[in-house]
Amino acid sequence: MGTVLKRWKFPAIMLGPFVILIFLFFFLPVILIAIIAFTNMDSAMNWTFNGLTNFHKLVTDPNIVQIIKNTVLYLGFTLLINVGFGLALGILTTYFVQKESVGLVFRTIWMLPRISPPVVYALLWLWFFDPSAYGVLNSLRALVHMSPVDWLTTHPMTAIILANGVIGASYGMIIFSSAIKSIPRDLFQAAMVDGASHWAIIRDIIVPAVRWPLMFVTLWQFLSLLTSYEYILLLTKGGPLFDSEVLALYSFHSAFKNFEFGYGAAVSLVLVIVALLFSFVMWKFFRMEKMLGSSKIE
Amino acid sequence: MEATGYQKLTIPTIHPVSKWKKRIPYLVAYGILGITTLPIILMYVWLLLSSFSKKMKFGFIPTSFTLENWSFLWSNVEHGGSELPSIWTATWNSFVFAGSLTILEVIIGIMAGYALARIEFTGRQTIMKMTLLLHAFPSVALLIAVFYILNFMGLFDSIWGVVLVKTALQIPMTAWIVKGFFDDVPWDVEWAGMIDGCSRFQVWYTIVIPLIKPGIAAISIFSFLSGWSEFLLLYTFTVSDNNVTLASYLQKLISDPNMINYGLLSAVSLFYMLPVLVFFIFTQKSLMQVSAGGGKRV
Amino acid sequence: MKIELRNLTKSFNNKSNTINNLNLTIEDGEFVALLGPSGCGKSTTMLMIAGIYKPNSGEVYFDGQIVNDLEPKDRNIGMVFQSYALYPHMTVLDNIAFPLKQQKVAKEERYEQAKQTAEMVQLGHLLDRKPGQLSGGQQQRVALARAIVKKPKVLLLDEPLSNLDARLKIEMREEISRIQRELGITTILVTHDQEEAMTMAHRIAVMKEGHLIQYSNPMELYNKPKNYFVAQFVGTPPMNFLRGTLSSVDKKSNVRINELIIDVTDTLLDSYAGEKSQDVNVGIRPHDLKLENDGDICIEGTVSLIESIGHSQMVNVKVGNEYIRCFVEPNIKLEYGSAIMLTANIEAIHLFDAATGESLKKHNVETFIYN
Amino acid sequence: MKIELRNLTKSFNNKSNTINNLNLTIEDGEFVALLGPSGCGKSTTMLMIAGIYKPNSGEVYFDGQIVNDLEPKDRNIGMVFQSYALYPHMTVLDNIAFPLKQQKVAKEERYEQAKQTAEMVQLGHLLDRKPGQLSGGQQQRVALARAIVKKPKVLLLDEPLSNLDARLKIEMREEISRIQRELGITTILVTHDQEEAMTMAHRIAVMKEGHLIQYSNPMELYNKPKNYFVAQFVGTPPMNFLRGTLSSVDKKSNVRINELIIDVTDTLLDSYAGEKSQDVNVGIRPHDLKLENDGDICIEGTVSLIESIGHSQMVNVKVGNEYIRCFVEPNIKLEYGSAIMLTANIEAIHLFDAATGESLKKHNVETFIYN
Amino acid sequence: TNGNESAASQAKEPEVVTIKAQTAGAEITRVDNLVAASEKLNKELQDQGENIEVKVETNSFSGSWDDYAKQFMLAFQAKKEPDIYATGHENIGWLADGHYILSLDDLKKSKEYKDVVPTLWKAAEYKNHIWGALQDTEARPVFYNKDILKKLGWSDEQINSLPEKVKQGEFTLEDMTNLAEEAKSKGAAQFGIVHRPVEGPDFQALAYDFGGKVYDASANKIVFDKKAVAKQLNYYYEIAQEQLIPDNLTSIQWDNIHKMVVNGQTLFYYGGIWNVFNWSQGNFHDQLGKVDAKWVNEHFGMMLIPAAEKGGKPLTLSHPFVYTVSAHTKHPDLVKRLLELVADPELQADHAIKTAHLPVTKSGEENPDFKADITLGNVAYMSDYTTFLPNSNGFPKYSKAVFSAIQAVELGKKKPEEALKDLEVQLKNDLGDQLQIIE
Ligand SMILES: Nc1ncnc2c1ncn2[C@@H]1O[C@H](COP(=O)(O)OP(=O)(O)OP(=O)(O)O)[C@@H](O)[C@H]1O
Ligand SMILES: Nc1ncnc2c1ncn2[C@@H]1O[C@H](COP(=O)(O)OP(=O)(O)OP(=O)(O)O)[C@@H](O)[C@H]1O
Ligand SMILES: [Mg+2]
Ligand SMILES: [Mg+2]
Repeated sequence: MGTVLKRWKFPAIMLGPFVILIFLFFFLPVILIAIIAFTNMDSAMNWTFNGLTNFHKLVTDPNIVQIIKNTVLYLGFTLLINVGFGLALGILTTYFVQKESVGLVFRTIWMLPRISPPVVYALLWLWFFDPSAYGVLNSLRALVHMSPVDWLTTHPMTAIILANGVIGASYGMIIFSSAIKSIPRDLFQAAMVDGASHWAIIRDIIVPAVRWPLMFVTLWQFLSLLTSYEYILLLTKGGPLFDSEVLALYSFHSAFKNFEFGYGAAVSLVLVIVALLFSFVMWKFFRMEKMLGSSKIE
Repeated sequence: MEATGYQKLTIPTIHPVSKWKKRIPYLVAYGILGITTLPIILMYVWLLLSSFSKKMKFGFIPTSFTLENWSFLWSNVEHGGSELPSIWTATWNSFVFAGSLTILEVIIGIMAGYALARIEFTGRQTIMKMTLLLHAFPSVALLIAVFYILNFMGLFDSIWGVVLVKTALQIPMTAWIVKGFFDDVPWDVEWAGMIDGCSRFQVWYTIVIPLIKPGIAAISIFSFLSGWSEFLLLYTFTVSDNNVTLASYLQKLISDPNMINYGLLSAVSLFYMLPVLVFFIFTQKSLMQVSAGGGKRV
Repeated sequence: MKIELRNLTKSFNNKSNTINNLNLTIEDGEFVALLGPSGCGKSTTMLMIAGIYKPNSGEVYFDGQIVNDLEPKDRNIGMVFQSYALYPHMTVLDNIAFPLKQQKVAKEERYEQAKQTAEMVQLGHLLDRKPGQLSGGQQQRVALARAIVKKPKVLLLDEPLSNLDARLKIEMREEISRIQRELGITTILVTHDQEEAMTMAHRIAVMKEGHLIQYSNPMELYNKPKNYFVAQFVGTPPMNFLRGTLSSVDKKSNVRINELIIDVTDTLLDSYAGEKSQDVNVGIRPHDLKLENDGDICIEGTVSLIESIGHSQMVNVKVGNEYIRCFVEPNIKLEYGSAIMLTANIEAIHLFDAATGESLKKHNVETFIYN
Repeated sequence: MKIELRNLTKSFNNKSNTINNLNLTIEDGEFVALLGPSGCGKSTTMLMIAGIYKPNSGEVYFDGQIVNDLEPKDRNIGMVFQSYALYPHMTVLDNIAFPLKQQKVAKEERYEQAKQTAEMVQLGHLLDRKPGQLSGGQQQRVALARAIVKKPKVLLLDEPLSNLDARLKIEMREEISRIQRELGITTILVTHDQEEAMTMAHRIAVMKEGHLIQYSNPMELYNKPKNYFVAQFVGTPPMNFLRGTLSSVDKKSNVRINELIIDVTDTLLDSYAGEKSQDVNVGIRPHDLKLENDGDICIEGTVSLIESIGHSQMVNVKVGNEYIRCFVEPNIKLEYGSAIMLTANIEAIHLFDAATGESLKKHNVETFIYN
Repeated sequence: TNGNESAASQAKEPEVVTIKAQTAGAEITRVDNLVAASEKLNKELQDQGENIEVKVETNSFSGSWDDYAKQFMLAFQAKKEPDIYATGHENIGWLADGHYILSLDDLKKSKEYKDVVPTLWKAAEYKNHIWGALQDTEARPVFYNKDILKKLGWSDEQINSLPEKVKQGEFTLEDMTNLAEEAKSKGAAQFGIVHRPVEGPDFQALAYDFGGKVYDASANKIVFDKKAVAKQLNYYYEIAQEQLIPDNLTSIQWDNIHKMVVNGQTLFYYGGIWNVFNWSQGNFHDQLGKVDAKWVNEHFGMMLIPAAEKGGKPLTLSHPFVYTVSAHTKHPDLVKRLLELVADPELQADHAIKTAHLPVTKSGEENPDFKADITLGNVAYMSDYTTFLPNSNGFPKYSKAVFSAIQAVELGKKKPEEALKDLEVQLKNDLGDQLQIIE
């Protein structure tokens, strides 16, 4: 008994607050949502169970195909920018830019989008894509005598992916650059002596050393993107029509525009199932359990 | 020379390299950074200019300088027919919220991250998987459910309730990131600490934590940022009007789409960004100086 | 503090045991050296004594008390890690003062003592540096200072001097010995420098693949190795071996090495009851070989390699198809390929069963009494 | 590859130079050992040759070409870092194969060679481990294997064997020497084991506080130390010193140590033009002292400490108020406090100016020709 | 003696009853008027000898209407909701269905609400009960640009009589379209017509104009009147095809809409009278920046939405604001009295003038200050031509779906027929048995 208590005391203290918080404000709500998905809760906030009606409604929704297509596009490309470019930024600003202060300047600039209030950030992009000849992109076109284009209507997904990508890239950048900073210097030195080119150092020293954050950011950003809609809402509101509506935004629209909490919960539940599948695949793909090494203090 | 097992050497010739050739990778790196960073710089320069000018020619070139948009700093400006609250109250409230969130999140996060990285106990993997999967739930979808929990606990309309909820929503991320950093701390210093008279807990905070400063820099900037810009939760879970934060101040500026004053909005946004910028640079400067190195790692 | 290890077993995976049923007793105030090939489990044993690793089975006793479940911090141990394990974020001074801080020694006093210890390891001028700014040897000395500063009851030194130059090493050795003696600290030293082990330790434990092979005082270890492994492991340069056959004729035993026949009864063997002849390894230490031809045993060979090491020459001599090493005065001129005659005293010969490796030599039953 | 360092200076802060105007030439295929006290700048020098640190001033030449701006990866160097610097996320095999991978050696071939090299350092059975699961000595051997696997033109070894046991160390030494010789690799070795330096290196460079003090072949270094620093630094155990006065009477010079007067003209000094008497340090290596009383010089003293190191006894003798060390056969029984008479050949005596430290002894002008 | 003492202390310090009132947006007179009313109430209470003092705590929510609704839902569950919740009348449906609010049938009979513009009560009625105290209403006129008409050669007289012609049904929707086309083709204006870029009530006005029905109050069902909706879609399709409206109108920012209108780039603008207020607050005019009501009146006229057919009835749509009373309130009687007092004509007029809205009672409209207001005085008559949105909780979904269809036809992504078909599917899906389809 005593030893059991002793063994569990430390992890219990360290994990206690974490587990309690998560249980109360994350785990329980998730259970509640799963229940709500089977009700027709609406603005009156009554829990009336209606079986699978919500799910039936979802599959017969005329726009669902378009929404799913958008979701896949959005996810794939934004994730690519977030992780790929984020890593590139992290490496560029910590490995190539050797002067710490210069690296910091670049990192700071890339942080700007993230620390801007989303409305303002969206505003900046709206200006960038402005349909008039004064928009940044259009004024570039004007230089070569091309007529202005209404980017947000003609290419809503591209705009959304770019805007989200830039924000997401800064997330990756911060985490990766911190991780790269933690690599002992003598490893770089050894690699240089071993004849490693810059590319080889990146591939064989930096990437393996940041593999945990890399994997984490990929997985986390994947899930975040799957469930995020804020910038879409601000840039295109899912429009024109359903041209840039994604599942998460749809869930939001159902729950908080139409006050169909039940239906909204059902949409999220579908999202979660998709997320579950993908995370499972990635968990295996990244061989995550291997990264939970055993303790060397016994 | 031709003896046992060793194949004949190709003798490499050393070319007197110009300094330029060596610098090519760096030049390319700077080039990529510069080109990709330029649009962002432009966007924010525009934001800055528009906060200081009455009007923008072509929406881009400032025509007349004015400080009018910044007058919210020394007086309570009027917007849309009603007086806005003092910016300083809002700043203070935001600061309290973001500060307490950061402290709570960093503390709980590094506790949990350490446990997940370094302590062996059954259920470690399960916890990691669970926290990840919870993230698959769109947090908006959870609002209703979280409301029920908060209401049950009597924490509805309390800023501390929101701090707890926000912490819970973010803590998995923090713990995950931090775990990666703990993984890279050599075991031997931890051993040394224990032998030098520390308990496991003391080792954790006197020795291990200073070694993951870059990781702490990363998570604290993210939690501060998210607290600073938190809007939805505060907006949803508090009703009293005495908790105006910068985010809700900003909301007042944009809530009526008919009455957006873009000059004022730019100025307020810049003001809004400033503290995070300062916090970012401060954490980067103080925490990114890594003290790794020395000794052989185990 | 008296330390006892009883039936200690430790394995890192389920396949094999890194430490295998280890029994070792270290008396209070004793200085013991651990010797053994790389990877034999010396560091692991130390870490178990320190309480970092928990044995899979077996017990560790401190002064007769079982301490398996005692936390490292409560064991009052000082340790130099093979990897130094300095705290990278602390200055040299803070590193050294750290154990005192944990003992809640007042700040001033703590830094005072840390400074003194730093002076002792000749680091007084580097107190403000971080470990990353030190040379290898300087780092190692910080580790040493940190281990001794709190005057622990038990001192575990895992190669504490490996990166120091010869002079400094001798000085540090003397410091360690002095502190150990003055404070009566029970000390365990892992070292690969046999001279270090010999001169510093009261007893030496020789390990191999997680087993304890021999545990005795330095001279006994040197002169009376228990088996072939110890004989070939202890002593630099290592003992020379020649293969031979032991057989008994008319109650008189002899060893035959090529043409050489050495009479061994009485002098070397208690009695040899073997009927059949038996393969043996005959060992002679290089220092026991003289370049004369008037000893008990004469060995003929040809010079195959001469290396000068300052105060003498190390010569490789080909005997039959085997090589043996010996030392020759630096002023004697030898030529490659020339014939050479080496002699040795019969007492200097060691005999080991070629199959089991056990020593066959008669040893007076002496028990080492530590005082 | 011939390596030249010209006027090399390096400092880590603006206060003092870690390396100070260093000039050193290493011929193609030569094996040079760097010797010097802890923190004198050996590792820093190595890292500058490797191209990791850039000198503040001065140049590094490879085969006559200035390479200051050549990237480390283009220098074709193999290096064992004092800290090993193993790649923690790669297995032993991958660590060793890494340099080959950079040379774009095909995968199969690469692993084949890495395995062979691993066998050579006796790690064949640990290929799948990560560095964190190895013992200290095993890690060091991985570092060694990684340095030699690509058969570089230049091999930089920063204490490559410090954590290996005596036997393994000898084996590894032989491997390194063999590869070095076979492939003609220009090699620089930092070691604190003087025997290692003596037996392995063609030339030894002795450094002190970032300066090169003496650079010559091992025997010359041993026998003809240029100054007091080298004399006391080289040789284990270190040379004994007694303080004396050198003076000249009737064109005949002599050294007076306490009551002992040693006649030194002709035999030791070219000529001593000094009018006034001068303080000198008189050095005699412990191995040059014999327990007889028929040598050129007789020194009387009392036994103050006896240490057994197996093949002989190390005895501290008190002479006047100073101590000297000597070796005595193990079978001679000495008693503490008893008087003892030591003798030495006059040739074995070294004389150093007490003020400048410069050697006063006459040295035949011999130039070392490396072959 | 004890009783006396306590009575005495009570006399000194009256019992304070706090009533919380909430509104959203910048028009804080909606709650400030309640404070003013509470002063009157306190006087009345004092006169009646009741030892109660009513204190009104006010709060103005900033954010979207959806969020405003959401907050009330949650606050109500937590019993932290305001006693008086001011909101758009269309919310009455869900508020009543969810038992959030009290029915206020008595109010209709009170003297303060006697002279309410009769049609307006419809807006506060749901399931045969009155659920809200009417607070204000507004007009959503069509603005026309006088300068452009002048360029087309219209005389001042013609220009100023246009609203009257519309009122009489002489100037139809088609005429309006043609006029817009003329202005555009002659280069007098860049665009003919501009409407709001985002979803909103205005679009339903067109359905009503085409004779459509959106809601069946007796069955409490949303009506999908296919014929009318087809016409509605067709209308938007045509004005888009003929390029009378800017390209991608539905993706233009509000401030640009204002700029277009104020700078005279468009002849017609489906707006709201509060826009006059907006234009006085923001720098929309290229040269002048902010423009006041007088300027607006000189350059713009306001008219009803013309009838679809000659002689038909023109209309407008309004969106009355109501005070609703939380079902949890502890002082229903006091709250009701407060709501009666807040209908005071002066308070109404004050609010109307400050925020460019219309009062709900005749006496309010008669208020001299109100009458004197150049903009409001001109449009007060519109209350008689007004229509409302249904009070059903299914309506937001309907509105959103119709807006999407309009967007689709305007962008030319769908023909009106296609859009209609898709709309039907969508509505069936969204509304289920809440929907009633009229072929
Ligand atoms: N990064 C650094 N910053 C400041 N000083 C340094 C740094 N690295 C080394 N030094 C100092 O430079 C001197 C030379 O260091 P170096 O590592 O070359 O010594 P070394 O000869 O290799 O010693 P050792 O035998 O102990 O390894 C030392 O005094 C050391 O403290
Ligand atoms: N964490 C680990 N996981 C698996 N095997 C390990 C681990 N640590 C050590 N070992 C193995 O256990 C054996 C004993 O290691 P230990 O470090 O005790 O050796 P050692 O005697 O100190 O050797 P050295 O003289 O080289 O330092 C080695 O073979 C090593 O490879
Ligand atoms: Mg070890
Ligand atoms: Mg070094």
